[in-house]
Amino acid sequence: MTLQPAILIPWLPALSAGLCGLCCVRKSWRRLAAPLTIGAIFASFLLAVLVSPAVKPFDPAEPDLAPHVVTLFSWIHVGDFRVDMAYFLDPLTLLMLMVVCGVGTLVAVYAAGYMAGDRGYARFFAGVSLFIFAMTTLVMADNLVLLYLGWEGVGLCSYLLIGFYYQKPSAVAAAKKAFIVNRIGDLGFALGIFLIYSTFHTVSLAEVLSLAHHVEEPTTAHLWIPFLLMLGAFGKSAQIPLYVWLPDAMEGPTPVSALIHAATMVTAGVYMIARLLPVFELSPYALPTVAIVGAVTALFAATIALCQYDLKRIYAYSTISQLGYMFLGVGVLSTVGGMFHLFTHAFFKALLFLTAGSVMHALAGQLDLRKISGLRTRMPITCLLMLFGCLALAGFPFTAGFFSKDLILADVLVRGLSLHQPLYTTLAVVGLVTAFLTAFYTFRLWFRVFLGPTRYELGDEHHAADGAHAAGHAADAHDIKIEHVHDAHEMPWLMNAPLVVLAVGALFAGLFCKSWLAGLVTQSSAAAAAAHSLHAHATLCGYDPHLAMEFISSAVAVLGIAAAAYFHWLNRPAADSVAARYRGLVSLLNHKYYVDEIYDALIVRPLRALGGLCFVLDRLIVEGLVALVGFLPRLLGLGLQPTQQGALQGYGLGMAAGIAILALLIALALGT
Amino acid sequence: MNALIPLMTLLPLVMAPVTFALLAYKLNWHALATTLLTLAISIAAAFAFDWKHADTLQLVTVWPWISDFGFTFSFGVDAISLCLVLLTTFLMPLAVLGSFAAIQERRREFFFWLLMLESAMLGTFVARDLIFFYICFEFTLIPLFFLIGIFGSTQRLRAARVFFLYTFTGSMLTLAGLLFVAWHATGGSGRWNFDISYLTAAAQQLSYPQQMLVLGALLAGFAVKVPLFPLHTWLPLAHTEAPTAGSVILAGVLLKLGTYGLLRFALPMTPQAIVALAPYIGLIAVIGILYTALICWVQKDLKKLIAYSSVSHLGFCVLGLFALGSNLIGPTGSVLYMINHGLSTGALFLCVGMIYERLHTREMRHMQGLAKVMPVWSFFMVFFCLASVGLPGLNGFVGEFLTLLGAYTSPHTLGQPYAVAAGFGMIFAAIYILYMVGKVVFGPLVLPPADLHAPATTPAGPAHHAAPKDLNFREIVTLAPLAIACLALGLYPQPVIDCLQSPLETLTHPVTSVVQAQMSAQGPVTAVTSEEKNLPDWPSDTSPLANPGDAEHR
Amino acid sequence: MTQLDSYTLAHFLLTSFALFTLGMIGFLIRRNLIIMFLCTELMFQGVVIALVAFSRFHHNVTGQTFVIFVLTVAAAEAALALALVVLLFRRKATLDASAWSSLKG
Amino acid sequence: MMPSIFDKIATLGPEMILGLGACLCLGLGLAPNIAVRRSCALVAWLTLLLAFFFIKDESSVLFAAAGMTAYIKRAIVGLGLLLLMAVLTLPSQWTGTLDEEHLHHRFDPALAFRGEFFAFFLLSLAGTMLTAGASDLVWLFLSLELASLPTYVMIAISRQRVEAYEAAVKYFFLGAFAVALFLFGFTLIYGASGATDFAAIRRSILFAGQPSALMIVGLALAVLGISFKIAAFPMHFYAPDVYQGAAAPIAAFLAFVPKTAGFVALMLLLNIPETLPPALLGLIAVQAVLTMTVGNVLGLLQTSVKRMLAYSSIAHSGYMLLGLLAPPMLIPVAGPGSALGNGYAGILFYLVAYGLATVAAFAVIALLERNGEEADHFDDMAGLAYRHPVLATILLLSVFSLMGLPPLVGFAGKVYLFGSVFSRANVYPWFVWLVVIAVINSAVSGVYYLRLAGVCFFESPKDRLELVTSPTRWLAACAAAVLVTALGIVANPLVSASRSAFMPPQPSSTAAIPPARSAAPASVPTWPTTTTPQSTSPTF
Repeated sequence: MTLQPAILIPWLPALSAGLCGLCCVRKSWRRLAAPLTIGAIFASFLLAVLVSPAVKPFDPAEPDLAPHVVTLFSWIHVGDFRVDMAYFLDPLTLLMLMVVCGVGTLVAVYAAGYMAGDRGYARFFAGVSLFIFAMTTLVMADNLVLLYLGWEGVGLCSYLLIGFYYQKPSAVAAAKKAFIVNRIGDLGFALGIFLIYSTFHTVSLAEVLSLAHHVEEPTTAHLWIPFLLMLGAFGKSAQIPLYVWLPDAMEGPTPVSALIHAATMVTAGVYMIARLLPVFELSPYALPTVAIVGAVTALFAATIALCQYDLKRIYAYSTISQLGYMFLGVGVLSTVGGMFHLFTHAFFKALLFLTAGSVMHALAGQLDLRKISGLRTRMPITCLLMLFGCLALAGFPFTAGFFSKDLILADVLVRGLSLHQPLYTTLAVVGLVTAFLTAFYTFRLWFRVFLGPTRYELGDEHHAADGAHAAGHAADAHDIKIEHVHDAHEMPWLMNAPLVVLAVGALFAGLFCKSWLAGLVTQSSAAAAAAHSLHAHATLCGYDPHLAMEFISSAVAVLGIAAAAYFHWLNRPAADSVAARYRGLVSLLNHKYYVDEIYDALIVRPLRALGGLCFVLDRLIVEGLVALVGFLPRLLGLGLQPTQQGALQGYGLGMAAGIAILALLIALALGT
Repeated sequence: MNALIPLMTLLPLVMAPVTFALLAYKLNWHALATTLLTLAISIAAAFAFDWKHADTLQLVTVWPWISDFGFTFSFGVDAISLCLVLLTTFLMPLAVLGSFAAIQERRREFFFWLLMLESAMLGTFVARDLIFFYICFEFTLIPLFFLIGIFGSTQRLRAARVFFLYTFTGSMLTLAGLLFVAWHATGGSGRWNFDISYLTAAAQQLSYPQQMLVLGALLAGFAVKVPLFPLHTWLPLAHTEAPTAGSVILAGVLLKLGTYGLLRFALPMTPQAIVALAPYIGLIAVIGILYTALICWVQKDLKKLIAYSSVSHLGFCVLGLFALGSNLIGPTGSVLYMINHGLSTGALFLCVGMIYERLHTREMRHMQGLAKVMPVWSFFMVFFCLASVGLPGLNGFVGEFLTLLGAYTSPHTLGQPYAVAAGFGMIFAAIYILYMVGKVVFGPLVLPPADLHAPATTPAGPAHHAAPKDLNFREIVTLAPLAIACLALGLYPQPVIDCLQSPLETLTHPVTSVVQAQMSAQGPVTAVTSEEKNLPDWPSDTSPLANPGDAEHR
Repeated sequence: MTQLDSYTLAHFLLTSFALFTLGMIGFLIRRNLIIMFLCTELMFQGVVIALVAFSRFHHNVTGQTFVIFVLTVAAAEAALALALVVLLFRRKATLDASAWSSLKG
Repeated sequence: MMPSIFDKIATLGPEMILGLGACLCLGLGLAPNIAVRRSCALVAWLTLLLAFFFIKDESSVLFAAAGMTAYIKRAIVGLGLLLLMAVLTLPSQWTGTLDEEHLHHRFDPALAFRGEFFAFFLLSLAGTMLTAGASDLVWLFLSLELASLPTYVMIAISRQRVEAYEAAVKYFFLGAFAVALFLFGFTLIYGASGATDFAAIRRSILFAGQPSALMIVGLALAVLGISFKIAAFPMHFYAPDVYQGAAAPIAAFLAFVPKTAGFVALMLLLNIPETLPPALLGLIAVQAVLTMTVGNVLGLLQTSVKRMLAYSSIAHSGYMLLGLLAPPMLIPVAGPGSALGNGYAGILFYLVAYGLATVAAFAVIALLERNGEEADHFDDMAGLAYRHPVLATILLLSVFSLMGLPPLVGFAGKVYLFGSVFSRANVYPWFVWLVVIAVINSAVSGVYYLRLAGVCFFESPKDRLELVTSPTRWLAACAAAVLVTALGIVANPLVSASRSAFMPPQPSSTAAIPPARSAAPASVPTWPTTTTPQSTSPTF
């Protein structure tokens, strides 16, 4: 079984994107878009499964390209800068393909129901298929430039889909913000590629990995490469410096948030670091930095999530926090932990987002936590599904989230103990604190929404499904038949079916997929040999660290859930009183540490002022200078004009003076 | 077979008075037919061209002109000029098609000058005689002077005059420079020969100070045309005043005359001076990129925004041109950039022109959220904006990436700081383009007041402009080929890149040999040269951090 | 005869140069049109003396023939000058040169 | 054997015919009958035409630069015809049927009734032709006088207005001053060499080795005096007022005929010494630069079109002065692309190119009138393209040619001059900077020429602007514009004509300017005979 069919994986969604684009033209064709996209993504999923046996393990030590690369055509060949449209398949790629296409299909099915009745229906599915094309290209790219194409391609799709409700200025601003922040990260990534090319003279992934693997003495150039690539990864995966765009990305439709801003796109950064691990090992400081940034981001985002009231914002910050965990995992060379958490996170975070979408759908766009309570009676299935998701996210024992988060924390602890570096132990502690906070805010949300007295206010969207009308209120004819539902109701089975699948994944993926996934990761370029050797002789006060960590993290999770239960279910007034006492802290957290405002003040406004200054400068100084040069002859003319006053004698005098000057010149010339 | 090139060049010139003499009706169809015929001939020439050895001069025809002076009308193309010729003949029909509705009165003059302009531009790219090149280079001034002057909007007089004088002054200095080179090539024999290849060979004997002088003269003329940083103020003026077709051609092709001139004359004739001045010109280009990108962000007028953006893009083009020494990535990226910028910015001007036809204003504050009423136009607008911002997969990316990579990997003339600074230009480009798209295409629907000059504060609020109709078939036919070209060049630019390699090799050979000589003179520091492909051969003595002498931080 | 020899060429040149400069200065200073014309005639006479001196010095006749032509041309100019002056006087009853300075700039 | 005077007289065919024509016009002018008086114009035109057929390529034994003489005569007659047509207004005055009153209030040489105007016109042309044939100082002096005296009168009787008289008086007095100056120069030359014949003077210089101080001062004064004719730097003050005062066709006449006479005289004078002494070279270079700059810089400020064209004529004299710095090569180089070394030929070419453009421009001005008076102000020209597109196009072509825009003859002229100056750059490296200054000057000139074109084409027409009904002026303007474009594109005939002016005439004879002169001046490094470009370039 050869790798050839793998070529179709990205191009099928691309084809469907084109067809969906055509569907936009006719109203009658609109309904075709959903099946087209779902079919295409599922076909890619099947192709990935079909091709999986042919995928061989890849070891950067000896780069035999043959079994891995499938080339379409040569894209850019200039001198020895060779870039061609080729795909590189190894177990890691396979894993990512599974995640992307799998979750993609489920979300697309959900979206078919969720987006029904929306004017931009076909446009939405065109965007989703284009996204899958870009994501699969990114994952399967054979060289860094093609990776960059996928990288910016997903950035574009997130721009288009966040700005899907283009009537809402907030959505347009959020989309613009997302694209620009991503672009800043992409610049770092591009510069990383340049540096790689200028040092290794190649951009092909396999060659770069093998060359990086064989480097004994890294020079300063080598030291810079990981830091530049890191900038790109943090931009795309919304880590500390460049995370501001993800919370605003919630302006897009919920399936978009679920697919792109939870499961697939944001994990691109983690995939990139895992893929280029040998390059990151070039510099001794790179991976620790990644770990630190990951841990700090996790804690930081978790604290903010505590005091948010918007459902989707909470999950957005929780995604940033979980991504922090993944970076922490990859940072301590436990790529297995990182990828495993990525895998499980895709399931339960998508589940959570989609259930939140169902709530929003049911309550006509209502997302404010304080206005919703006790929906278990109205929406029992969604309540149950969200419970499974929350359990997994909180890391309740034996759920998927538990296994993956625990594996990361254990690896961090092991590394800390075995290398006797306090850094890693502190990171482990930070991880545990964040785990507690995660459990707390997850169940804060669940208890608030589903338990307690059943009272809720409907959102302002008359038309439950489509946010488009919220702002516009344009009086365009209701071309699509919508039954006006005035009360919370359960979602149709079309939307709940994928949720059930996700729930199963969220609960049982941890148990069954761990060994399969570990096998995939270790056989790929992300295999970190060093991690295993450490495992042997580290002990946490006598016990095996992994076992110990399992107990600790499950205890932390249960404790978090209990605290949330006490404050947000049993004794809500107590929560309000605590919030009242620490009003300062709560408002700080609610306003996201005013980071957006700081960025705006420090970067955006000065730049715009600089722009204004340049424009004024341009009109005054630059034009002025050139006009001045243009004025010089006129100035000389004005100086000479008195010689032409019209008097006959004046002219005679002028002539005599002229002759005198020239005569003097001749005398001088004759003299020399 | 090689009568194709002169036929192509002179066809518009001959047809211009014919269209002028024709009656007013069906005038635009005649103009369209002429431009399409020229396109057909140029494609025929492309087929006749032997792409394998693309650097050799092909399809050469020499017509005697003033034999006593040694002036000849000698036509000839190599791969670079043929690509630019194809760009010109490709854009012209679209420009004519784009101005069917825009130009109502004095149409005969409009198409007369437009065809003259096309002939002048084609002449510049195919000229193999120095004075014939200069004549066509200057002759492009007159048509545009009238196009802007007659068909412009409010400030057209000043725009036309500023446009003409900036370029005229610069090109007069270039004339002095070119004559000096021609005289030096006579070597005192008193017999002048203006053939470009002969002069390029003879120019190798120029001494260093002479080369600086000649380069100064050439730069004076071409820097104004390219609009390098300080001399760019004429471009926004000319663009806002020029009619749509004028803007498309001005941005699409005329700006490329400057960079083509630099590539054809400055690089081969004055290598030492180029290597000496490259860092400074690179600096000016980078300043130009960042400075104008910031200005774009605060623009109120749509066309002025795109005009400033093309100044910023041309900054990349020049940066690539001067990324010489170690490999051909920079120059290839630069030539590709010329073609891509021509397509994407030309299309943007067509889109803006279509909006101007409907809403009769270019003020961005008057229009918002047009996607609701004009979805097809919005698709094309967003598509071309993304192409011009350099989104991978579309044509802008290939040029931009190669230019930056070229600048990065040629430490001798430019170097990493240039590439990093220019990289920020990429971010600013995204900022101002998305600011404009977010303002004009997306957001709630706002239309300009019906009568722009009426006081906006009438009691019932300004009566809004009727909702503009979406693109009709003609307009879609104008934009579609450009979109397809952008996508094709983005996904599969390889054939263009292949054919550019050898002519660029010959053109940049003098400079690379100068750089090699200087590098070997500077001692055995291992430069990042393209030939040497061995594995990392870093001096393995010093520790990783304290490695002062490594190549890339020089 | 010898009388003449004691005066060297320089003397004659000096007088002619003196006449010439006098004429020039007169032309520049005097306001009256006729006087200005006479000053130009004076300059011509300066030239004539120089010519004759050189002719004598070079022992050939060309200088003197040149003088004849110069005199005829001077006469022609005189005719023309006076015709112009009459024309101007009839238009503006003044001979002052500064009256005629409306064209300027 | 020494050429007898009769051979020389035999070659003066065209001049004699013009003289006769002048006398005929004078005679006819006195006739009582109006029709007869007005037929002088026709007579003058026919005489010019007739003179054209009497021009023969004389051998250089009789004239200093034989080739040049024939070229100049043809140029003078050709442009003379154009100028004459530009001067005339109404067809009727050919046939003399028009009534009296209509003529009265508008310029019309026919008003002079008595035909003096045409007589002076022909005499001035004859004078210029004689200058071209001069081989002797006296002859040169007389022909210069013959060329300029009639012009004083023509200006005075050209218009019924005060400005014309003022222009005439200024022109006359400053002219007289200049004549005295160059006469003094001639005297010193005669004094230094003892002869007035060019060949004899050259022999005396050769005999003395290098030109004596007196000779240099003499030449310098002569150059300064003659530069009045071409309105060069120290002597340019009169030009703006005279061109503005005189009627447009007469201004065109002034811009071409005396300028040709001046440059021919300068070429003959500066050709006397073997090579230009450094002092004179410096003088001419400085004079050229100053003339160009003054002309262009003051031209920027003008609001009157004629005044602006006057300053442009000063500027173009500046460019032409550069040609004087590159006398024809000692061993004339034949073959393609070899014309660019000969400055003098450049001047001859540029004279015709400039003449045509100026005649076209002034003819257009002459055709426009605002309530009875010549439309001279820039605002009068506003919107010309809307009302009289043909006139506007002619003005545009002449302005673009004066500016030096490629497809027109002005560009070839400028390239010819700059190329010639460059060809001497290996002897005097600083010539390169001269060309740079000249190029910047022509860029500055672009500003005011463009202002005129811009006003005509883009501004909306202001108050009434009538058209003078004069088909002959239309004809002159159109012919000049067509020639400007045609010669621009097909420049070969004019270039080869101007070059052959300095080629040794086929029948080799001991000419006044012996073709094979002594070896190249010592300071010039001997040219390598091979044409391969080795590096003989001097280092700066």
